[in-house]
Amino acid sequence: MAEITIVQAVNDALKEEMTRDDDVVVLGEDVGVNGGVFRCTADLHEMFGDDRVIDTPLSESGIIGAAIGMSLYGLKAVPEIQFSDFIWPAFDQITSELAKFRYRSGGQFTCPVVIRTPYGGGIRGGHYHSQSPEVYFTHTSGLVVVVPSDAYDAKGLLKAAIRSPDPVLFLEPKKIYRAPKMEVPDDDYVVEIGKAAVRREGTDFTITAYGAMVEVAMAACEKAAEKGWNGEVLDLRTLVPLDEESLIASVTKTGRLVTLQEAPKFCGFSSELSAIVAEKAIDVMEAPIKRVAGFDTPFPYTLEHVYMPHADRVLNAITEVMTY
Amino acid sequence: MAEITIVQAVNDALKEEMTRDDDVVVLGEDVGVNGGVFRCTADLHEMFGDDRVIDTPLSESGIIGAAIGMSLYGLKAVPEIQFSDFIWPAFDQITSELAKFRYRSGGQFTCPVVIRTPYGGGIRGGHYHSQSPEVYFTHTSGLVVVVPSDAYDAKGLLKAAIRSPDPVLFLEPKKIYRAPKMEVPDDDYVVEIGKAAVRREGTDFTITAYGAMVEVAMAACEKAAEKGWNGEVLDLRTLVPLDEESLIASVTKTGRLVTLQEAPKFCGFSSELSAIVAEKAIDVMEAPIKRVAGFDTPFPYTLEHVYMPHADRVLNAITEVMTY
Amino acid sequence: MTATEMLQIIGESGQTVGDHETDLTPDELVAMYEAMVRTRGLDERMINLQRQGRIGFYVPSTGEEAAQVGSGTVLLKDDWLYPSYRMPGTLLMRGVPLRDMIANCYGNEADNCFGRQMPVHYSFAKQNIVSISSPIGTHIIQATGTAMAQKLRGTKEITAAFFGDGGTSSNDFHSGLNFAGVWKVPCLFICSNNQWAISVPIEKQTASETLAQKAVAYGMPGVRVDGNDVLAVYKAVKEAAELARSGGGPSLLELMTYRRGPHSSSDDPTRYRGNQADEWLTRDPILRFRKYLERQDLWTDKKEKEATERIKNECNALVKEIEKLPNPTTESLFTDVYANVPPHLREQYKHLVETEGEGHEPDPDAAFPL
Amino acid sequence: MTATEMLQIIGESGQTVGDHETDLTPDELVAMYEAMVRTRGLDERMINLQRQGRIGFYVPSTGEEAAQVGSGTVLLKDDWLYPSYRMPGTLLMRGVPLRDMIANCYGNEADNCFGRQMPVHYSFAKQNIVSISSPIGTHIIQATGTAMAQKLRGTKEITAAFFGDGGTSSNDFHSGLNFAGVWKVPCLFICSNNQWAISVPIEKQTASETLAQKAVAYGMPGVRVDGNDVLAVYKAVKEAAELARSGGGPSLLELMTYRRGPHSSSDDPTRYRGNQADEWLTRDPILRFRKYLERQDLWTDKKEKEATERIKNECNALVKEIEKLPNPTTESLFTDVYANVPPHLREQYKHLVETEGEGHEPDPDAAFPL
Ligand SMILES: Cc1ncc(C[n+]2csc(CCOP(=O)(O)OP(=O)(O)O)c2C)c(N)n1
Ligand SMILES: Cc1ncc(C[n+]2csc(CCOP(=O)(O)OP(=O)(O)O)c2C)c(N)n1
Ligand SMILES: [Mg+2]
Ligand SMILES: [Mg+2]
Repeated sequence: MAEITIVQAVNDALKEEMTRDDDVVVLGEDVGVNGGVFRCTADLHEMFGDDRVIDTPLSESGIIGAAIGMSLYGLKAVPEIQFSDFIWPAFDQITSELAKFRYRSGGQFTCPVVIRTPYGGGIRGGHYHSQSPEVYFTHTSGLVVVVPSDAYDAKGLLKAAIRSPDPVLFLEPKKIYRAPKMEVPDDDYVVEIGKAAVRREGTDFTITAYGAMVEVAMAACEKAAEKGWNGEVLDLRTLVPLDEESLIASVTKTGRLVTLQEAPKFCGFSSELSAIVAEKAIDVMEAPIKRVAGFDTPFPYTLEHVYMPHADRVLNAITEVMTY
Repeated sequence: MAEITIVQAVNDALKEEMTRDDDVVVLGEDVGVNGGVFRCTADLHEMFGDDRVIDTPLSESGIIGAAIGMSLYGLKAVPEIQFSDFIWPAFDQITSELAKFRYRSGGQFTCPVVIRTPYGGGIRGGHYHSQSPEVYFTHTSGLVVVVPSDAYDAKGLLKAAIRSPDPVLFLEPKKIYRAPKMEVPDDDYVVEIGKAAVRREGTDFTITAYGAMVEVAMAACEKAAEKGWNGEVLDLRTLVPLDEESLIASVTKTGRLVTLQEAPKFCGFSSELSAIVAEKAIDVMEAPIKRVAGFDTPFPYTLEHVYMPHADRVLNAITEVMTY
Repeated sequence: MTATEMLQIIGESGQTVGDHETDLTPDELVAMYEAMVRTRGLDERMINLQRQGRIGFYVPSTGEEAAQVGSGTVLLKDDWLYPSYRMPGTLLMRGVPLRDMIANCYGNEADNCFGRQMPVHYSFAKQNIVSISSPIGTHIIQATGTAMAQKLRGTKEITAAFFGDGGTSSNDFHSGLNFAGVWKVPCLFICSNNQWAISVPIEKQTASETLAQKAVAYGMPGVRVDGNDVLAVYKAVKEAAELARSGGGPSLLELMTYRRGPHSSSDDPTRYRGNQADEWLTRDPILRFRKYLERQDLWTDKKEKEATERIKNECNALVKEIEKLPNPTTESLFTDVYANVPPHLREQYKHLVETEGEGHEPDPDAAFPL
Repeated sequence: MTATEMLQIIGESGQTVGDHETDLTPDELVAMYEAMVRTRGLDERMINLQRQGRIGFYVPSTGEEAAQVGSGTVLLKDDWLYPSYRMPGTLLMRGVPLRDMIANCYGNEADNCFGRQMPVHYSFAKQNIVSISSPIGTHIIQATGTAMAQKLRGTKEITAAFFGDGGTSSNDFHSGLNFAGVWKVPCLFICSNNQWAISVPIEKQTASETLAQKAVAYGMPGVRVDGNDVLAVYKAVKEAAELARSGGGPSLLELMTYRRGPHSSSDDPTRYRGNQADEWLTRDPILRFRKYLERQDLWTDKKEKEATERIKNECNALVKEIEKLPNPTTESLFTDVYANVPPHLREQYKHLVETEGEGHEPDPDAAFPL
């Protein structure tokens, strides 16, 4: 067992999968000699050479398009988008092409590209280095969307993603890239895609979260516990396909739901959770479903700490559903 | 009063606004001499010339980027994206630029571009000429998103959009571009952005819809009436900013909600409606909130009629909420 | 050959221009001609079926047969192709069964893509013909990626991407050629400059004097060819393919031709172009090549008639057979979104079958406008 | 001047190369030099503040002062600029108050953008300096649009877009230059080829021999200039501006320079580049121009010292004043998303104030890595 960060977990997963499978190829801006601006691809260039760790021109559209072409041929391309805020030039490739190849070709052509990209706030990156774009992809049929919240999952889910026959968007919560460290087995392991994890068992209310918001949810539950409210934290881990069963099971037990996300609220991912519960389990609900989310504004720079959801804000929502 | 189609309404709105305001400029693929592949810009080239009705190279990114640059300078650019399925190359310009200029510049720079684009199924266009992309834009703070459902609104809302200080995505339901015709006043009028319309008053259940789905909702209500259920149809018309008040008022009255959209269900626009109701009016609900939507697959060609929501499918959902 | 001059081998009257000698045997020449006739025959039949409302949409390639056949002659079995929607001829030459192409246009049970895409959006994995999509240009960078994979694997294969003049304005023309130049991959970028992108003429598409010279921006050779001259196309593509195959990297080829028909079955070109077409009507690539063959006694009226009848009969027989097949199954709506059908799609399918059986009737009014 | 040769007027030792005579007066020359010194002075102060943790991020432009000042000298008051993030010098020359630039880097109450963007993402409408955004390349096509508007309105104004070598790979470099070529708009596309895009060297960015020759693909002139030679930059930009202003259309200029420092305050270039920087360290554009001026007795050590002190003092005074100002108001989070604050944002603001007052404390660990 080694104590590692999420950055290290991602790096280890890449190293292991590239060693295991010669077809795995990494490409992106600054992923080569530089090892990635967050160091997630450190050492890879030295270990696997120019052919398998490729610095690209500055074009996200090109990165994803080329990755698709490689994967159609049989390679396993794992492109990095430097910040998820810069993924939009590739959105056509992702939405029109990557997500639809298998379907439109009647299963003849598949391109199981794994797009890795850091997302989210908390690093004082302002407008264009802080956004949480998950919902733009979760609405796009054909994509798998994964968001780990700790080093163990980051490694196990990334390895699972690389072995998956489907295209995966792998969102890395950069706020917690380097902290806290976590014990991770030295042996090969994968974490199954499509399964949520109960991070804290509770009976009074449920909080859903993913990525960097999981620790915020945990902290909020600690505070709620002081008031005698025993919360359950559901870390979604995979957004598509969603582990609906675990969601319904948890709210059926608790009867109260607070959803938590960094992304703006309106039409955010959490809205889908509300909709599912309102469609399938409205009867068990003992209070309104409260959403804690980013404001419906662009992401600010100086006032990031006011913008981003934090434990006290979540506690307010918990209080609302508990005292309803 | 003239009897006109939605195509004609759009065309009239453009003619009138271009006549009223010399700064209004139309650009896009085939909008010039050809008058647009759906004829929405017919005659404009003849009336206003090469300078104000501009055929562009085949680049959506270029069309929207150029429109932004024109509008920053003070023109009022009204670009057309030939099919909304082809808007993705411009998604970076729309999401990173158009939506954020006012905010990021502290209000110094504004670019109130109005993007017109046909969307939706029902024309046997398959995969890439049928999609309903509204939710990719409704999650993007800074954009106004409008979807008319008839000729009167198409004209009045487009004129309002062109006069609006905010960037607007104007989604035209191409399934009903040419039918049915509708009487529209000859005088100048606008329809206020941000207000839903009750298309049918009812007391037993509410259906929300927009664009081409409004007539499907109406038809479903007719069928429901035969069973003695009196439905209310709320045509949202503007998705952002949403007329939440009308939504809450309607479900408060009826206690039952069926949402209707063509777009895939998962993380679709209707999920937000469920979430709002679950957050603000869960107590008034007497049944689960049912969503009728496209399946979570790409849009098919041959089986389009199976894919798209139709009145009987909506009636099934109505029956579910009414017999709950 | 250069980016601004135009390679021509056969003149308008079928005479050889300059001192070119072809490396093609008489049999090969005849086979190329027959492929051109087949291409037009298929097109004509499909246009006809579309007019009769028996298929929903079609894209004719009339006048662009030389570009298709000249390119198709060069590419080898293992090479990968990213075609445009306007090149049935090349697909036929690669051994795609005529039946499969017609079936695609019907989009019924016989379609290998389960009627998921519009007509002419073919996918033929067996022939390394990558699924065609509607968005213009996206495949160009994908071709670069595939060529990179071929290079990394150390094969002798090459990849070819085909697109139109309009396609050169797309984002992924830029990324595709730029990446290919840097990576020096075995990829041919073959542009059919038919001078129109729907109603937009080439002068409104780019101020570049030629499309071939855009290659300069990416550090690769650019070649301009008379795209109505099948032997010129053949020669240029062959040389570029040899360069690519031997590690010399990518090339951009501009095949000068003309879109004689409408953009598609939904388009009415009289709205936007006057008589320009007339001058080009006389420039028929098939006629030109026929004159060339006749000068060498390789072709006769009789053969022409036979070849024309043959493709017509083949098409008719296949149409008859395919037309009566049923639609794809409702289940096919939900498969292939992912490798395995995930729970939410299984639920949606189940609900559909339970509540609607095999589903709703088609809307008779639905018709594609473009 | 051509796309493959490189225009140079001042040699490395300050001597005049060739037979060039400048149209600049001695006063103008000195003003240009002072602007270069000011640029470096501001940069040095800001880098320093960033190292001390007093501002969160900075992008140095060390070594690229000639490109900034040479261009800045040409553009007129009414012209529109779409700058990159690496050109404070041009902004200062356009009359942007030093105070406003420093305030932006602090992102507090004094910032005209309410601290909404990271440092160096300036917006100065009064000076027609369009809001800088992080996504690379998006502004290039916007500049084309603005130039089109200028043309349609019949003004004599021009627009200039500035970007780096990496920016030439972006989608909107392609659309921007392509549209500009077709529309023949008065737009200058000025590329600072500093040979690096973070860690990616120019050879991995494009196989094009020069960046200037990419102009060929868009039917516009391309010019390559020694970007460390302020007079060469001035001359090339001036000629291109005159062409544009007189209806001759757009140009692409490649200014050859070098990114001497790190990409940004978050970057460590020792990770990816060896000694290549050393050779370029001797090629300082300020030193070169100073030698030129000294040869003509237009500059002295004393003046140098005064100019350096002056900018230092100005910066220090402003920093002192600005640093103690409070953050922007919480309300500023919600304004300017739309022209008017819509109901849902009003509700979110109200809820925030009611439940959290002025909000939460900042996270002391948050630090920008790039
Ligand atoms: C991204 C995108 N934008 C617009 C369209 C609509 N469209 C279909 S074909 C076409 C013109 C293509 O012209 P060109 O590339 O010259 O090919 P050609 O049809 O002439 O063979 C357009 C604009 C599209 N399919 N994709
Ligand atoms: C679309 C996009 N992708 C990636 C980035 C991250 N990034 C910021 S600057 C930069 C390199 C830019 O290089 P260049 O254009 O040469 O300008 P320079 O920094 O050298 O002045 C990159 C990759 C970005 N800002 N935008
Ligand atoms: Mg064309
Ligand atoms: Mg650079």
